[in-house]
Parts: sequence; structure tokens; C-alpha cells
Amino acid sequence: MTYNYSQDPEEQLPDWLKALRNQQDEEPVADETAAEKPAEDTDGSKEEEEEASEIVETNIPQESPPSADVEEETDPDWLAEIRQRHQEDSTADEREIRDDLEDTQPRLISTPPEEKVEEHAPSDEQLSEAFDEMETIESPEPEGEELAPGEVPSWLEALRPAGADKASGPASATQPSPRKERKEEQGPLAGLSGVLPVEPEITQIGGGKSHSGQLEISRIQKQHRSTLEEMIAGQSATSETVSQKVARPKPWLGWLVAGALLLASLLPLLSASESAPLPAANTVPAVSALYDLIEDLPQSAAVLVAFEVQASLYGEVEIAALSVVDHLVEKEAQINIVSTHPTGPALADRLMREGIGETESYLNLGYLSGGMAAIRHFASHPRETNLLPSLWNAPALQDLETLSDFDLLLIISSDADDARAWIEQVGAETSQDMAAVSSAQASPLLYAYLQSEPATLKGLVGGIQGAASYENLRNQDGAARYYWDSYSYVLGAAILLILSIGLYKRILPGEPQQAAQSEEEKP
Amino acid sequence: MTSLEIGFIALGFALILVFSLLGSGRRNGTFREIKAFSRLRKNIELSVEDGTRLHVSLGRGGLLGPQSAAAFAGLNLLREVSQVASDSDQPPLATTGEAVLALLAQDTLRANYKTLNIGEEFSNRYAQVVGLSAMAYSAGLMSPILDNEVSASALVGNFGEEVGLITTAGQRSRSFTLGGSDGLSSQAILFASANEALIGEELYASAAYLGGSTAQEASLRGQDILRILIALSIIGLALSNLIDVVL
Amino acid sequence: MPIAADSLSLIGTVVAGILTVIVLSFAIKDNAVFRLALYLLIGVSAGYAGAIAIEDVIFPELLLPIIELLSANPEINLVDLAMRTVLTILLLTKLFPRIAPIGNPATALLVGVGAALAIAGAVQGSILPQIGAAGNSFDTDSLRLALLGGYYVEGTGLLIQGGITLLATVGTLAYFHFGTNASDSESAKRPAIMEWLAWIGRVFIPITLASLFAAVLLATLTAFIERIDFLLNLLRSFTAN
Amino acid sequence: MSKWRAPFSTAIAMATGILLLISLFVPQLNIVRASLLGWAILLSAVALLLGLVNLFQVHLHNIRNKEKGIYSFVLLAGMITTFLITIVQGREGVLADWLFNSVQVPLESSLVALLAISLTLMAARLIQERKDMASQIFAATLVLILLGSAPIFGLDLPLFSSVITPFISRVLSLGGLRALLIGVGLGTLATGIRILIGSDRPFSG
Repeated sequence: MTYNYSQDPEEQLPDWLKALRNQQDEEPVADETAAEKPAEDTDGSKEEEEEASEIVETNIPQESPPSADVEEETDPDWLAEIRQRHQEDSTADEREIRDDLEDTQPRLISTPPEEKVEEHAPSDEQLSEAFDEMETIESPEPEGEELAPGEVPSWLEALRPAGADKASGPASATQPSPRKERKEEQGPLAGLSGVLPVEPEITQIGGGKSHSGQLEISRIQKQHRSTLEEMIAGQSATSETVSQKVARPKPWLGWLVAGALLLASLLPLLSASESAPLPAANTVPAVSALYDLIEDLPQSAAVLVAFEVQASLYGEVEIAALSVVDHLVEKEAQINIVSTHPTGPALADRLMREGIGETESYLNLGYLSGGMAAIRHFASHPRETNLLPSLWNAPALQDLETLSDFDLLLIISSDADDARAWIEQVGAETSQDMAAVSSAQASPLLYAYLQSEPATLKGLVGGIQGAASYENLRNQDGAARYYWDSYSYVLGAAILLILSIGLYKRILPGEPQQAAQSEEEKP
Repeated sequence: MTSLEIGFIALGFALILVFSLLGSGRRNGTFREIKAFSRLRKNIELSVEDGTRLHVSLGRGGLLGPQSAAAFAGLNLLREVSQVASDSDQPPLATTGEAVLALLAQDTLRANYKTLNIGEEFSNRYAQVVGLSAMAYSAGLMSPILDNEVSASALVGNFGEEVGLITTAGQRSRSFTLGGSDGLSSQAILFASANEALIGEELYASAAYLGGSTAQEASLRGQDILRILIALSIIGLALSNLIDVVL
Repeated sequence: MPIAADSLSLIGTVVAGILTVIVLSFAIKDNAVFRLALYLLIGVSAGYAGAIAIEDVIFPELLLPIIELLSANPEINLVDLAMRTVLTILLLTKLFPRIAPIGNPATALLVGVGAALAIAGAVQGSILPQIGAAGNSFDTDSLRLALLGGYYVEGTGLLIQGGITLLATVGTLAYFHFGTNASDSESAKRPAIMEWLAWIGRVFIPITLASLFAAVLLATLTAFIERIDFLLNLLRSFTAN
Repeated sequence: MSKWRAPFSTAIAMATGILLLISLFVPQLNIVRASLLGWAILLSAVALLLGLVNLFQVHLHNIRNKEKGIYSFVLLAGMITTFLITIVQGREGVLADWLFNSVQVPLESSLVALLAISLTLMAARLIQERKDMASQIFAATLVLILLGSAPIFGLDLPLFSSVITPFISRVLSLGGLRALLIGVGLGTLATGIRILIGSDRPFSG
């Protein structure tokens, strides 16, 4: 991928940076191109490349008449070209209609030069000329060394708009300066007549330079032609197009997967089997660490539970969390629940009521609105947040002023980002002990925090596996044990499905291979 | 914040400012190829030519957290895409799962419509909130994709596991999907299912690769320098720790 | 009303069961009822989120102070309340495309806050802790113990593990290097050493992504089992009755 | 209009961001931080309501134009009903709780269950259709990890569960994971900085 030299990126520099940068440009560049050329750009060939590619966008300004926003809305060249082409097409369409309705005399619309240019914008005939032009430009490409291949990417080559073609072609290479003047048309100098010659645009578009008027090619034909060209435009383009059209999944595969997973989960549930061995206790240090943290809590310890569970993964997180929360209840900890998800408090209630069967031993502080910002605010000034203020006056919370006053912060999370936000924000404010119960999907990421230096997370129970270990540690069967056999069978079925569907075409001879992704940079 | 954190942030500022001022992107030449962006361009181009609708999905990350950066990257991409396609037969559609993002997407589109002098054609419906929870968001995206209302989707922002449903819909309707997320799990899903996936920090480079500003390119240069410094620090730390143990 | 609550709960369970079946039916075939369920979800979740936003934020943070101000509560911070009100009004202009730009300062404030939090979060939460962790790739505490205790095989194992982790980190970092010294796309490659390290990154990135994918798959498989169990229990309770 | 407004908004974004950033490490500026965060939290809640209005407008438009009218009708009916009930009863109200637990939770959970099928199929298709090195490494790693994640069909595979899978997750993938986290952090940092120097202006509508 080539970086676009041809645009004018400074347009988007903040004003104050622009000013600084202009000061920095020591060279007394007289014309208005000064702002566009980096002072240190001394490499001649680079300059040529820049100029050449800048010429490509010669016609861009005409498409976007200066408006209030123009100073910060500069098209990158490739986008501008596509749009220009599109607009030319529509202009041509409009013209066709107009020509049908009225006479064929081109009407010159009064003031802005841009609109004049549009009036001269291609009729079918001009388009065909432009198309011919495209051919003449594309063919000599190899010899134009100053036009580095990267300057005009191949994908753009096939769809090069007429005006741009003219501008970037060998003929226009002799007149680079109009481009620079036109470029300023979008900037603060827009509208200054001395700076903006209109004529070159008209001559370019109006087409004194067209090489032939052989075939009249309609817009649609031209589109077809460009599409065809694109299809045969070279090896890389072909492989991209092919890989893009990956086959639609066959419906029966979906049925097969659904059916197999359904069966695999149902059978153990129906037979209530508990034969699959649970992971051995003490084999996962992170799980043991959380167990020890809770085991070592003082009597009636104050625990803050950040309940960051979304409704979608509630079912899975519930299985992971039940044993840990039950352990807390067993230790008679005072559980205080807070959530930055609107649905968090309701789900926390559901977990405590339906899962644990507790309605008394916890306080649901409610919804902490504002995402990470609110966590930060809460971490530094827990009493100043919008959580139900009356609850802070509850006897259990009266002595708690900061998060450090809690004995443990337990994050129950379905998503790594949410847990991350707590770890980051609370970690920045206090050295509070933090542990997490998470969905299996979040655990690899949280594992990285477990191992960070200094360790920001002290313990972790991830998914049904973590819960199974935890239950084993507590020597109490729970939800994880209940689902463990099903899990084992479903996992087995999934692996079988992945391998059999994935490999059957390779094993069976004679099956045509599906489109393959190319082996390039994709990591 | 520790002085190390402050120093790191200051270094980041300094590098990006210096590279912006020097306009280094021009001087130093090219960036490595990221195929996803080339293919996105091709699809933008095809979509404009065919008069079909492009879809930019900005994810569901709120602005009040680190996910905001992914959302901003998505907005930058939307800006680039809408500049070319806003006045086509089917103007691009921006969807979000976060209300603030929808407002910003509307702002971005509105600005482009104004620039194209078609401001009166703008409607807030071109930047929609499609659902306000993770799954509702994916639900809101599945329908238009399944019904082929969009020809190509660029999913650039903060996504979670729900992105798998969106790409599944894309596979079923055979529409092009480019995906980039700041969430690593969703990156893994996108890698396996999207036509093109942006991995790691490639997501944040989208605007620079599609022709963004000097500062956007400068920030890539700055990131490169910071990354090298980080790699060197890691190696240095690891070796010094190791020597400490051995001695 | 215990009976009404029971019936509601029973109806709720049945409704939940039906909705579950409808959603899972998509695996067989896309169908109109599935689409209806999707739209229902969008509507219900949006309505819920909107109500919570009013109840938990807008009312206590804006409306209540205004009410208290009207009832002449002297403790209200007038400047703060005025700012909140003005910003809210500015943001509300976004409802109307014609005057929407008036609300830009409000969104700009949100963007500024978001940017600052992103910067702080990235540095404090991701970059520096992970640099520290990667710098300790060799798990020096365990290594020291292994060497002291004469467990040289284990020590060598730790060294190899640490080396692999370190190489993976550095290689993956190198993979993301954007800049090249080339002037055209044909030769747009990273500097030689980067290219070499990036190759290592290209091996390790898919490994990392696969482990993340596996984790998501395991989570969703568990959720799948939970749903099937829910349906099974529903069916059992009906057959039992 | 936005010609004069964009610089003003840019200044606000820059000032707010820089002030907040400074206040994050200067404890004396706690009041500034609290105020800015408080306003931002309120604004995002107000924005959520605007999002609701947007959703309403879009689907009302669909109903009027008879584009998927029935779907949009169901959406609006669900939205209005839930909104009103939850506002009137509060989150803990019987009907609000019912709607949440009997409609939203099962729908969302079932979509995740559906995702299990999709992801399985996705992995299979990846093996089937992609022949590049990265995809093959991905597929092989995935299968190896899954084999050791739990007993397979009730049978523990000790080589996988106690050697291979832990080695992959804790050694092979950890380095890449750290680098990806650092990379995302760097991208986040750079994007944030671009806003604070006034270069990226996503609010300039």
C-alpha cells in the first residue's frame, strides 16, 4: 500500500499547528504551494512523484465547491477520483435528460467556475474521448518512471476518471503548475481570482486534448468496460476478487452443526450423568488464589462486587459465579453490588435471588452510569456518585469512605473490556485487592493482567472450567458439575464437527477447492 | 499517575506533534501494505459504481472509556467513505450501538453533505442507532445485511462477541465485510469470519491508510517509534531481570 | 397477589422458552418469526435502557436539582446546574438537523473527555502494565528458586518459556510496524530486522487469536448448553403436569 | 455556520481533554475532574434518549413507507411498552422485571447460543477454505486448545489438558496477547492525542 502523497494532508492539521508549521518553513516559497510542500523534502524523484500524483487530482476542487467546511474536509485523492467519476456520470445522466427536454446547446451557468466546469463536463462523446484517453495513459505506464507504480494504485487505474486521466497523462505532465494553484481553491485562498485560473480546468475537461473520437461509448458501456478491465487487471486483483466471493455456507451444514451440538448437550442432561472428571483442585493457580483470598477474608468482610454482566452471557457467567458468590455468602461477607451496565443490577438481583437464594445479605447499589469515567469517579469518590445515596447510610457501609476500605473488590464480568476498565481505573486509585470471575471468553485477556507486573489482578475464575476447579476446591458440587458432562460432550462434538467439515473436502478426492485467502500479509 | 505514565504520554504528544510539524509522512515514503484497506477501497468503488449501499458500523463502544478511541477511528473511516459516496444513489449508512456515537456519525455525515452542497438531502436516518445492547446491536445489523440492503460493511469500532452474528449474516448474504475492533476476542472472530480483518492497532490506522491527514500519518510514525522503544524496553527489562537472577 | 405473580412467572417461562426456540430456529433457516424476535429484542432493550437512563441519571443529576432549586434549596450549586442545563439543551439541538451544529460544543466536550480517558486508560491500563509483565517474561522469582534449589531442568524450561514469550511479544510488536523506507508499493516492506521479527509475529498472532477464539467458542458453547437445559426443564415441567 | 463553530468546538474538546488529563494526576484538581466527568455522564445519558428518538424516527419512517412495517411496529411497540412500564414501575417493578427476565434475557442468551453454532461453523469453514499459513496455524492451535479444555466425550486427554493446552495458552499465546494489548493501547493513545491536538474533529458537523 502506498501512502497517498497526492492529497493535501495539511488541510487537516489543526490551525495552530499549521501556523507553527508555516513558521517552520524557512524557504521563501513564493507561491501558495508553500504550505503543501514540506521544507525538508529535497529528494528530486520524490518531488516528481508528488507532483505527478498531485496532478491526478487536478479536477477534484470542481466537485466540491468551497463551503464552510471545506477547510477541514479534503478528499484523499483516491476517494476524490471515485467521487469525481461518479459525479461525472451523474452529470452526464442529467445532461442526457436535459438534452432530451431542451435543446442541445450547453448552458453556461453564471458564477462559480466549478459549475462552469460541470457544464463542460462530459457528454457521451466526451466520455468516450476520455475513455480513449484512459487507454493512452494506461498503456505507457511502465515508461513513465517518474510516475511510481504506487502513486496510482492498480485498483484505481482501472477506474481512472476522465479528467484525472488527462491530468496525469504525459500531456499534462508538462503543465504541473495549474494543479497547485487549483489546490488552493479549497483552502483559505478560495475565491481569489488572481490565484485561481479557471481556464485550464475548462480546457482540460472540455477536451481540446482528446486523442480521438472513434467510438461513442455510453456510460454504462464504460462501466462494463472498466469492470471487465478490473476483472482481468492482474494477478493480485484477481486473487482479491476471488477471495472476496467466499462461498455461502451450505444450509445443511448449519443443520448438521445445530443437530450435533443439540444431541451432545441433551444426552448427558437427560441421563444426568456426572462421569466426566472435573479438573483437579489446585491445578489452576489463579483459581486457588481467589479461593484463598475469600477464605482469608475476615468475618463480615465488606466486599464490593462489580457486576459487569450483560444479559447475553448471563447464563454462562452465572455458572462461573455461583460457587464463588456462594463462598462469599458462606463467609458471611457483606456483598455490595454495583454495575456500569443498565441491566447489571437486575441481573445481579437475579443471580442472588434465584442462583444463591439470598435476598438479605447483599446491597444492590445500582447502576453506575458513565462507563469508565464513572468507574474512575467512583474509585476516587465512591460516595459522590449517583448511586442510591440512602444505601450509603446503611449500617454496613457507614464506615466505608474509599474503595480501600473494602476488603476485596470482586469483578464479575462477561466482557474483558469491562473488567479491564475496573482493573485500570481502580488500580490507578488504590492498591485494593482485586479478583475476577469472568466468562470464558474474557479469561485469556484477564490472564494477562494476572501476570502483569505488579499483578493488578490477584485471582481469576474463568468460565465453567474455572468454576469446576473452584467447586473442586470447595469440595462442593454446583452448577459447573451439573453442566460438566454436557460441556464435555458438546466440546467433543464441536471438535469433531470442525475437523470433519473442515477437512472432508481435502480428504475426498476430486472436490474442487473453495476460494482461498491469499497468503500475503494476513497474520 | 506516576511520573512514568506522565512521561510516556508526554512522549506520545511530542512524537506526534513533531512528526506532524515535519510532515514526515511525505518524506519517509510508504507504509506497509494492509490488504484489508485495498479491498475496502475496491468495494467502496464498486459500491459507488453499482449504486449500492455501503455500510459503516461504528460499534457500541461508549465515549467515556478507552473504547472511545476505536469509535473515533471508525468515525474517521466513515468520514473518508462518506466523502466519496454521500451523493451516490444509495448514500452510505452508518450504524452504531451507542447513542453518542450516532450523534457524532450524524455530525460527520452532515459535514460531508454540506461540503458536497447537498446538505438538504441529509437525514438523521443515515446515521442510526440500531440497538442499545450488544446483542440488540447485532440483531439490528443482521436484518439489513441478510436482506442485502448493503453491499459492503466496514465494521470499525468496539465490538464484542456479537460481531460473530454480524459476520455470519455477511457470509450468508455474501456481502463484503471488513472488520476491526479494539476488543481482542472480537478480533479473533473477525479474523476467522470477516472477508478482511484488521488486527491489533491496524484499526486505528484506517483513516491514515484511506488518505487521512498529516496528523494521522504522523501518529503512525509516532506509534512506530513508541513501539520500537517499548520493544527495546521489554528486551532490556527482561535481560536485566535475567542477569539479576543469574548473578 | 401470589397467584398472579405465579402465573406471570409461568407465562414468563413459557414466553422465554418460545423466544429461545424462535432464535435457535435461525440455525435451520432464516425466517420471519426470527426477524420479529430480533426487532422485539431491539425495542425492549432500548426501552429498558432509556428508562434506566432517566431514572438513574437524568432525574437525579438534572431534574431533581432543578426541582430543588425551584423549591429554593440553598445547597444547589448554581454554576454546576447551569452548565448541566446548558449542555443538555445544546445536545438536544441534535434532534433537529437544521440547528444541530449548535450542539457541537456539547459533543465536543464528550469527545474531549473520551480522548482524555482513552489516553489515561491506555497508558495506565494496557501499555505500562504489559511492558512490565513482558519485561518479566522469564518469571524471575520462579527461576531464582529453581536455580537455588538445584532444579536445573525446570530452570532451563523456564528460560525457554520466557524466551518464547519474549520473542512472541517483540515479534508481534514488530509486525505492526507501519513505516517502510520504500518509495513505492512494490517494495513496501519494513526495515530488514523488522521484517524478520514481523515474520515471527505472523506465526504468533494467529496462535494468540486462536486461543481467544477458542475462549469465545467455549463461552458460547456453555451458553448453548444452558439454553438447552432451560428448554429441557420447561418441557419436563409440562410433562410432569 | 460551522466555519466559526468548528474552531470553537475544537477548542472545547482540546481544553476539556487536556484539563481532564491533567486533573487525573493532580489531586488538587479533583473538583475539575468530578465536574467534567459528571457533565459527561449526564450528557451521555441525554444522548441515549436522543438515540431512542433516532430509533423511533427510523422505524416510524419504515412503518409509514411500509418497509418492513410489521417488524418496525413490533420494535416500536416493544420499546414504548418497556419504556413506559419501567419508568412508571421502576426497574424493580413486577412487569418491568418480567419484561427484562422473560423477554430480553432469553432473547440475548439464545442469540449467544446461536453464536456457538455460528462459531463452530466458522472454524470449520476456515479450515475448509483458507490455505494460507496464518489460517492453518490458527486452525491447528484452535483444535489443540479445544482438545485440552475439558474432557472430550467424558474422557480426559492428559497430554492435552495438562501439557499442550496450558503451554499454548500460557506461553505461546501470552506473548502475542501482550503485544496486541500494547498495540491497541498505542493506537488508543495516538487517537486520543490527535483529538487533544485538535487534528481529529469528529464533532464538526
